[in-house]
Amino acid sequence: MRYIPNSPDERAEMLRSVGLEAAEELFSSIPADLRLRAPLKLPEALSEIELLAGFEETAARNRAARRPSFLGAGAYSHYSPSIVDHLIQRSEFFTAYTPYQPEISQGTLQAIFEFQTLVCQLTGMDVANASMYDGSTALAEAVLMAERVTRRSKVVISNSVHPEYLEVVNTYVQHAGIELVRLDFDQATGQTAPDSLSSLDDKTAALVIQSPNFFGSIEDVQALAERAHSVGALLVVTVTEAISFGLLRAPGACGADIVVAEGQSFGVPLSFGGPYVGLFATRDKYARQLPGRLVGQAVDREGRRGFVLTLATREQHIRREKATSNICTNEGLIALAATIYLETMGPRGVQEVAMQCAQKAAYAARRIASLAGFTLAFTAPRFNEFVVRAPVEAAALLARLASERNITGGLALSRYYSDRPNDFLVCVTETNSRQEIDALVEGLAALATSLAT
Amino acid sequence: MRYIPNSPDERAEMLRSVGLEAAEELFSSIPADLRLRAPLKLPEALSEIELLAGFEETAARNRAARRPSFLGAGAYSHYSPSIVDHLIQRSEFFTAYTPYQPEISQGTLQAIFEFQTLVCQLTGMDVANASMYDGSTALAEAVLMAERVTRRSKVVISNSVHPEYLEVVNTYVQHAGIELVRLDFDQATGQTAPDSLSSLDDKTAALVIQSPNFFGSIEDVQALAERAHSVGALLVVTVTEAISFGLLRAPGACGADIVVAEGQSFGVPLSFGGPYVGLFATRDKYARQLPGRLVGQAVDREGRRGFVLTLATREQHIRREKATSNICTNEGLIALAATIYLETMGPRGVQEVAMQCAQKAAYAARRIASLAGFTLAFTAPRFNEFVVRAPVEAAALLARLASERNITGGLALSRYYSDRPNDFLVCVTETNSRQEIDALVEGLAALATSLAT
Amino acid sequence: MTSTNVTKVTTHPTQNEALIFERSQPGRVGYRLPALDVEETALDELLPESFRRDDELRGMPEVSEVDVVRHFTRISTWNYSIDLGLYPLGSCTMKYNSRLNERVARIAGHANLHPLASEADAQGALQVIYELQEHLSEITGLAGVSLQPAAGAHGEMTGVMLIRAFIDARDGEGASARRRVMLIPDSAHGTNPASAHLSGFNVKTIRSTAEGLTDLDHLRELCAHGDIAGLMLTNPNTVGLFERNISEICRIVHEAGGLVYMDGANMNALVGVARPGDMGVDVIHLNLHKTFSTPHGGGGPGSGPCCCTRELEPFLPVPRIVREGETYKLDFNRPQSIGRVKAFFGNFGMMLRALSYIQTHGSEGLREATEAAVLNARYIAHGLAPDYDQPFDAPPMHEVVFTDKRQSRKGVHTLDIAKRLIDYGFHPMTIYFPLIVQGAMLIEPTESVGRQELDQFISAMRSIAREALEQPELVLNAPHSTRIGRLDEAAAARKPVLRWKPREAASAA
Amino acid sequence: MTSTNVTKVTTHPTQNEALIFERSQPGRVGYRLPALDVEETALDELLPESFRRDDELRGMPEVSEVDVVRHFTRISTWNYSIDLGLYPLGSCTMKYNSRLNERVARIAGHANLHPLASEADAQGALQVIYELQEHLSEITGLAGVSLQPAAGAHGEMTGVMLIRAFIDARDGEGASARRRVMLIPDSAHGTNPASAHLSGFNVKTIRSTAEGLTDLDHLRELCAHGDIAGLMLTNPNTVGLFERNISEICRIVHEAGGLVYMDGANMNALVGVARPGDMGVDVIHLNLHKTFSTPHGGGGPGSGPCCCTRELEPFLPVPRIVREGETYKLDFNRPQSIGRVKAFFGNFGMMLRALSYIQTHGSEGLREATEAAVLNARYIAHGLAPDYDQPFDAPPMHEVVFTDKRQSRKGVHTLDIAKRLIDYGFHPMTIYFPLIVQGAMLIEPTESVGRQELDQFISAMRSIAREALEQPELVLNAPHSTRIGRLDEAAAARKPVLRWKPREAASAA
Ligand SMILES: Cc1ncc(COP(=O)(O)O)c(C=O)c1O
Ligand SMILES: Cc1ncc(COP(=O)(O)O)c(C=O)c1O
Repeated sequence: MRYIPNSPDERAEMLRSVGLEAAEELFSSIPADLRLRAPLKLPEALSEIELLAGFEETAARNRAARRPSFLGAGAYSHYSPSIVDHLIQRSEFFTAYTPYQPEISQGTLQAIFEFQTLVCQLTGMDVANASMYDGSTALAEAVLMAERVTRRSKVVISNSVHPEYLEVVNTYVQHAGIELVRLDFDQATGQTAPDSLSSLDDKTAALVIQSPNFFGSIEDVQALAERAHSVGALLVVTVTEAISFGLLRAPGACGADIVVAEGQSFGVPLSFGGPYVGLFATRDKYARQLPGRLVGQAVDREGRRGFVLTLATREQHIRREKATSNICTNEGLIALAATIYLETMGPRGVQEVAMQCAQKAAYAARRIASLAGFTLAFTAPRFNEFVVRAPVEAAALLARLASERNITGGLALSRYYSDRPNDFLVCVTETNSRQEIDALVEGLAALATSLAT
Repeated sequence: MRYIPNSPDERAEMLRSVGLEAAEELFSSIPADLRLRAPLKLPEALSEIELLAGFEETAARNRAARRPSFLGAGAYSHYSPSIVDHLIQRSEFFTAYTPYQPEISQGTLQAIFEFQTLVCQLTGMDVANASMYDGSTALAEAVLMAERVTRRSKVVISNSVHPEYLEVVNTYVQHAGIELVRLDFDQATGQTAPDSLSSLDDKTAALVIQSPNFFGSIEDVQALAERAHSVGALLVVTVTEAISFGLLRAPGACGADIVVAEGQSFGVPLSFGGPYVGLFATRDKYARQLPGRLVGQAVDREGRRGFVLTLATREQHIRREKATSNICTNEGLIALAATIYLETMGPRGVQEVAMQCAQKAAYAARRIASLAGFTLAFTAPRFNEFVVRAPVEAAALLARLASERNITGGLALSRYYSDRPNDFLVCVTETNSRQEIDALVEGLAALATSLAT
Repeated sequence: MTSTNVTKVTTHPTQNEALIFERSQPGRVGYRLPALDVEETALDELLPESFRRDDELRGMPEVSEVDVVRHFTRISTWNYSIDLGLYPLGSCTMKYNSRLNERVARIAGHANLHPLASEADAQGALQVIYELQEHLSEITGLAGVSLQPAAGAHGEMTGVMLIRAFIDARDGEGASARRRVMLIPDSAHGTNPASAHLSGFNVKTIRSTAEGLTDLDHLRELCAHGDIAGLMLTNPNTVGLFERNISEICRIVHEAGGLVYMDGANMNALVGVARPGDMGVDVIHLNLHKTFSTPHGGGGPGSGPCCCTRELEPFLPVPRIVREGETYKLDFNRPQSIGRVKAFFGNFGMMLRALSYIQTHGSEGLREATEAAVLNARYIAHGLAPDYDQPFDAPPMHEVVFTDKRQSRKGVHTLDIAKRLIDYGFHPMTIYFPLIVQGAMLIEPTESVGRQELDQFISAMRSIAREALEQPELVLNAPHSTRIGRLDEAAAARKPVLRWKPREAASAA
Repeated sequence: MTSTNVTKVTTHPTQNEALIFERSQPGRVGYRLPALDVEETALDELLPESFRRDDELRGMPEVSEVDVVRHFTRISTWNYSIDLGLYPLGSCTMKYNSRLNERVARIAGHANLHPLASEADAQGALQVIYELQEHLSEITGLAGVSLQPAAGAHGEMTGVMLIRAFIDARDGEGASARRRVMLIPDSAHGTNPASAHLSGFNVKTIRSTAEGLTDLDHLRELCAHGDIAGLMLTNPNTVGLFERNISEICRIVHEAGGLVYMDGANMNALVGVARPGDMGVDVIHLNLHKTFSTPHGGGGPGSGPCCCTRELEPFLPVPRIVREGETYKLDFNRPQSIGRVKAFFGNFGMMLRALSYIQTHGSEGLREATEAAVLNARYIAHGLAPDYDQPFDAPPMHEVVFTDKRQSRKGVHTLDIAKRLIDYGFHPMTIYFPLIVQGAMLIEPTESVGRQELDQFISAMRSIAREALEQPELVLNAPHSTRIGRLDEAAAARKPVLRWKPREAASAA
């Protein structure tokens, strides 16, 4: 086996040197009846040539990967500068582990410290951690943290949050003695319905919203923050399209107390849903309630600056069941990719990408809305996603668009909302050329009529 | 411009600090009338997105790159383990230059020392240099070296050497006062014709052959060496398919005095003909006549082993017009790739690849020879290439094979030999699956008949 | 000499690369985008001003592409990594991360696939997930597999929730409310109790015996109260020993109405040799980033598949990836499921790598790797025995633990030995874990290291043992060969500085 | 401390990685191939024994994939590289090698294309070559371009052969036999005379003036004999000065019946600012691996395009890549061509990168890069003036040369300064070239470095100047911060060891 340095002969000699004859004896502490008698029923070893051919073959059957696409809804296709993937492939980064030994892990530690700083700058918060698994688990941890901070057990969450995020929050809190109250969204604007906020009360730990929300509508974060604070609850804001930080007012500047986000937009490949990276930021005063790892600045005896893992007493390996979270391995390498992306793009690049997304989305929305029978489902301001109401069933329309026009036109909301058969969510980014948008518009027009008749 | 660190403002400040106002003044030593008045007529700068789309588009029009192929003739498609390309992309290797400063270039120097050793082991010679541009220029330099070593000016070269190599040798020697005498090859065996050797005499500096030769026929190197030595001439052997070293007797073991080879077979991409790497090896006694760079072992004051560029007095930067060659930059990174390939494959791997090439070629030759109207043009033992004589015009046959069966069936010899309209050269390597070979055979049979009728 | 060192350390660019924010220069750019190709919408029409950002992301670094490349290339050289040599972090299985796997994960058809693509358009990816599920099921001997969890701890949470859901379904919410105790050995990894807590269990600790194994009597005693939901056991356990009474343990817990969770972090000792499912284990998590070689990436991403018995399968997270004839489907219709633990399908990129690892080894290769891993650990145990005390005198599996008992008499502790090891060119072992061993040094070489290097490691450790006796100062002040020395972690935690701030701001704060 | 250093240096695996041959262990494997899928032919039938190898490649290393990865990762850390910082090798233009270019060169449709594919099947590659030819023609102001030469020296040989062929055609072989003198300045790079010699010319050396420019009087004198074939001039020349009399120089040579060859190694000072073609130059070579950023790769591969006037075009190597309407063709029908200088079409992989570089910069960006490169050199010249002597007091273009005059009074020479610079974290400049400057230090920063780093470099050089006065020993024994110290090159050349040999063999030898 080419990944195992020692040859069979070397291993035989080593066995002898530790006083054994056969490899089987290495496992003598395992009761004989528990040891496998037959080899595992797995395929034979493959050469690189055969293996790559196999994965190329499966890849070829992922047809969506080769099409112009307007899918968003929590995973976004943005351009990633070539240096990002090249630099994360430096084996000093990708074959290292959690920086437990700071003297020989300063590369990773300094990069995480830069990551934490960038997350603070983007979200407008004071402190951020070294990453969570993804946006959805980050949101669930935010809910748990709100409960720890406020010692209140009711959490009010908007139905305009990504449905899969809602499911994950449900799973996480089901045994934590937290009562989840769902808020309706306004059918006209697509924003969290102001009147539904009446369910906020002095037992409420947090109001949880997403902005831009799942329907692409931007919430009035400032107003919602005031409502939450008025009852002593925290405002938790989640963001799935992190590029929006380049254009939208930072949640921190709107009064958010905890901000979580999916960082995939920062140069991370779609990769069928993962690995992505969860961003988690809050106010200084809550720093010691943060889940996950934190890197802090330190000095050595000669006063040289370095970085270390810090505030570890929050964590499971010390606090065990009383830890702020069970998370251990996080998304280090993806956080590094996001860091390299953000530093390469810089403030101007992030703003320009955000602006192009918004501009192209506005163009697409305008053109689609002008089609006979098509309307935009919601009126609130949007960033780069919006819901289209088609004159026909959306799922069928999109299927035809894919097969006949080779365009993935968006996400049929029926996947999550049985009561919205004709609605679909369209996402436009800087990677969608005008030709692609025009082809989408044209395809929708043509196929809608053919489907209607 | 994102590759230029200093911002326009920084550059303006720097200009002032050196006492200038405008960038234009940097060029005041260039007479005004020689300075461009208008900008260069070149396209505007492209973003990565646009640029990659453009190169993907040109790549798509290289149809041959996506087809099963039986092209060889000096460039071979062999499998390269994934670690080869990953390791040469370590920027410590690919963004360094010639190791002029040994203290901070030991990585490159040690790798070259290993490369020189491997070349000696493969060729069976005593000493090898740090690389030449490619096989063809290495051969030309070998001819010039033979003249230096023997102080004789006539060089006898076989017509079974790769035609493009012959052309390059011609170009190199045309002003060196060397008389090139061409040897015929035997029409039956495809080997250098024994009787033609009569042109060897005591004015002959070298007999130059290729084995396996251009037609895939293996030369009787031992016999040719004896003939050459019998008149005091050197035997220069060139090899275009370096994988053959894994199966064929080493030229060194057959009496060769200079061995040159194209190293592309060692894990280097086809890349439309370059960059490749020339291997150059000879006997100890001729070491000081070698062209190009040499790395040697050395020690520092504490007796620690290190490596340095050595015997530099042969080279142009010291000897100027009396140098053994004008070469300066060679093919360092490609030599590194070949080194990594050879060390990964090891003696067993190189032998197994060679054996698979020979076996698959034998299978293909046998099957094609069995087709009605098809014969093998030559009878000599072969490695992985052979000439097929078709019942119809080869160029037309191969064109149809490509368009109708999507197979590149080989090289029509008419490209180089107008008198061989029906012959084509077929090459088979470990990357050609049995299905591909069978498809080739089947395609030849079918199309030949359809072309004949 | 000193002056050299001084110049070296104080101005050497590679050794002193600053934070990118300190490198930033107004006006530098590192990117270029294509020009906007649609009619522009007026800004206010696009978005009301009150919704727009007005700080222009001030503070974010302005640098060129070259600055970024040099920045990360330089700081990367301050890291130790598997590719540089032995990285014997116990419990972390720092094995070779193959380049082939990286290449596989970057094949465009997989890397560019959107998670919400229709089933029909994502058959290749679904097949990859399905095949990996099947392979892991065969390897663990457990029928149900979910690849949704993003890391080991996430897999633990998922697995423990399965137990909870199963018991609630079996006993009925009310009745099962009495079963809220999760038994966890004192040697367990911190994530175990933390995960149990997340799932609403009360943790009770089981003692280990002097042999380093689970104390059966204590287990029986704890199981007597009828409130046992289950047991979380690591096997081989965290001191590198196989729980040879595992069958008995499972029997006891099962008879007490509980289920057995096995932490599979140490599966590198068992793959191809023994299967948790055959031992009576009900549920387990694997760490693809350990046993199955997906890169640790400086702390993730990971992947922590959860494997369980057929009885527990109905409770696994949705969606399940299933096969119907030749097509692969997402099955959302699992009424008893604990629900989603993550958006989408888990860390697919890691699944590609793990499947590639399994295909590269094949059945035989996997067992060969296990044998080589255990043999390497045994070889180290044997080599260090003369100089270091082993808390338990049983032959270790894939990792071996030592204590600093002998060295600490001279005032040299585990931390010092670890730091000194750095000067010898090795990454230290895991230290002070498990907690039940005084000054624990947990050493896991994995199969990815050859004998020469094992011998170098052994002689380094032995020479440190000598130094501890003859020149303890040398060890106490180690490392001596790194850019920076030991950092004052206490001070760092007392007044945490967790982000860079512009000078003014910083001083203001 | 010492003992630390000792342990560090004597056993640290990364610092002491042996030759792969010394790591080899019988039976280790690093590869796997698919099983042979055709009927086997008996060995003797396949090949007579006398033709077969019988040594089984003994001596080649047997190692695992992991061994190879660690081997090259470790030794790579012993290199300095552009990505680590300023690499101011004069005349080598060590600029940033973009990752985008590397990506472009690896696009499958280009990387997997066989050079003998039919024209119809290789249109994309032929277009790439054609477009690059067109761009280089615009940049140099010369009509004919061949991308066949593999490096600068190869381009020189090609260019000089063009001159030879042109003269032979113009004057007739016999007559032109008198024209065999190639004039080359004493400051020229060694490849110039070597290339001229290869083409059968006799080299005569032209003096440089005290100003560092070509001596016009000497040129006129040498041109008086009627035997001049041409002049090979580097411009800006190798001391970094623009030959401001270039027009006059060309006139003189032309009137004497010769042609002017310009060595384009220093084009990074001219791109977008001035064009050799406009100066009267007849032929030039470019170094794509310098001016156009293709990686130096530890010493190649390079690419040395040859550009010439319309008069010389018929003599360029075959095949030419030409365009006919929308299709690209190989033109072999050039009866006057000097012939091929290389198999196939040159280093295509480098052409892809160079084209990518040009497209990324665009017309404006190319000029911007030239300005930045010249400005950086000027900035260094200015910063070092107080401490180092400049042989010529003219403002430099893209590179600047200093002498060690002042320092050598204290016995500190250029070599020592260069070695000491290593301790400060920089790669040394080019030293002892050009030969006409005593203890030359030729510094070329390129555009790829920012001001902070230039300032660091300047202060490093200035502090070395101080050290040379105050503690010369420190400089004379430098470097102090590297794995190994200065190596005994004289001894290495006296008894050269050019390859590894197995111990027996070695001692036997
Ligand atoms: C024994 C054990 N269990 C669980 C874990 C947690 O795994 P992860 O870090 O992937 O969450 C680890 C890894 O640190 C471990 O060593
Ligand atoms: C002035 C000059 N001319 C010619 C050359 C030769 O170029 P190459 O090394 O690409 O053959 C060089 C490069 O070293 C050079 O500096």
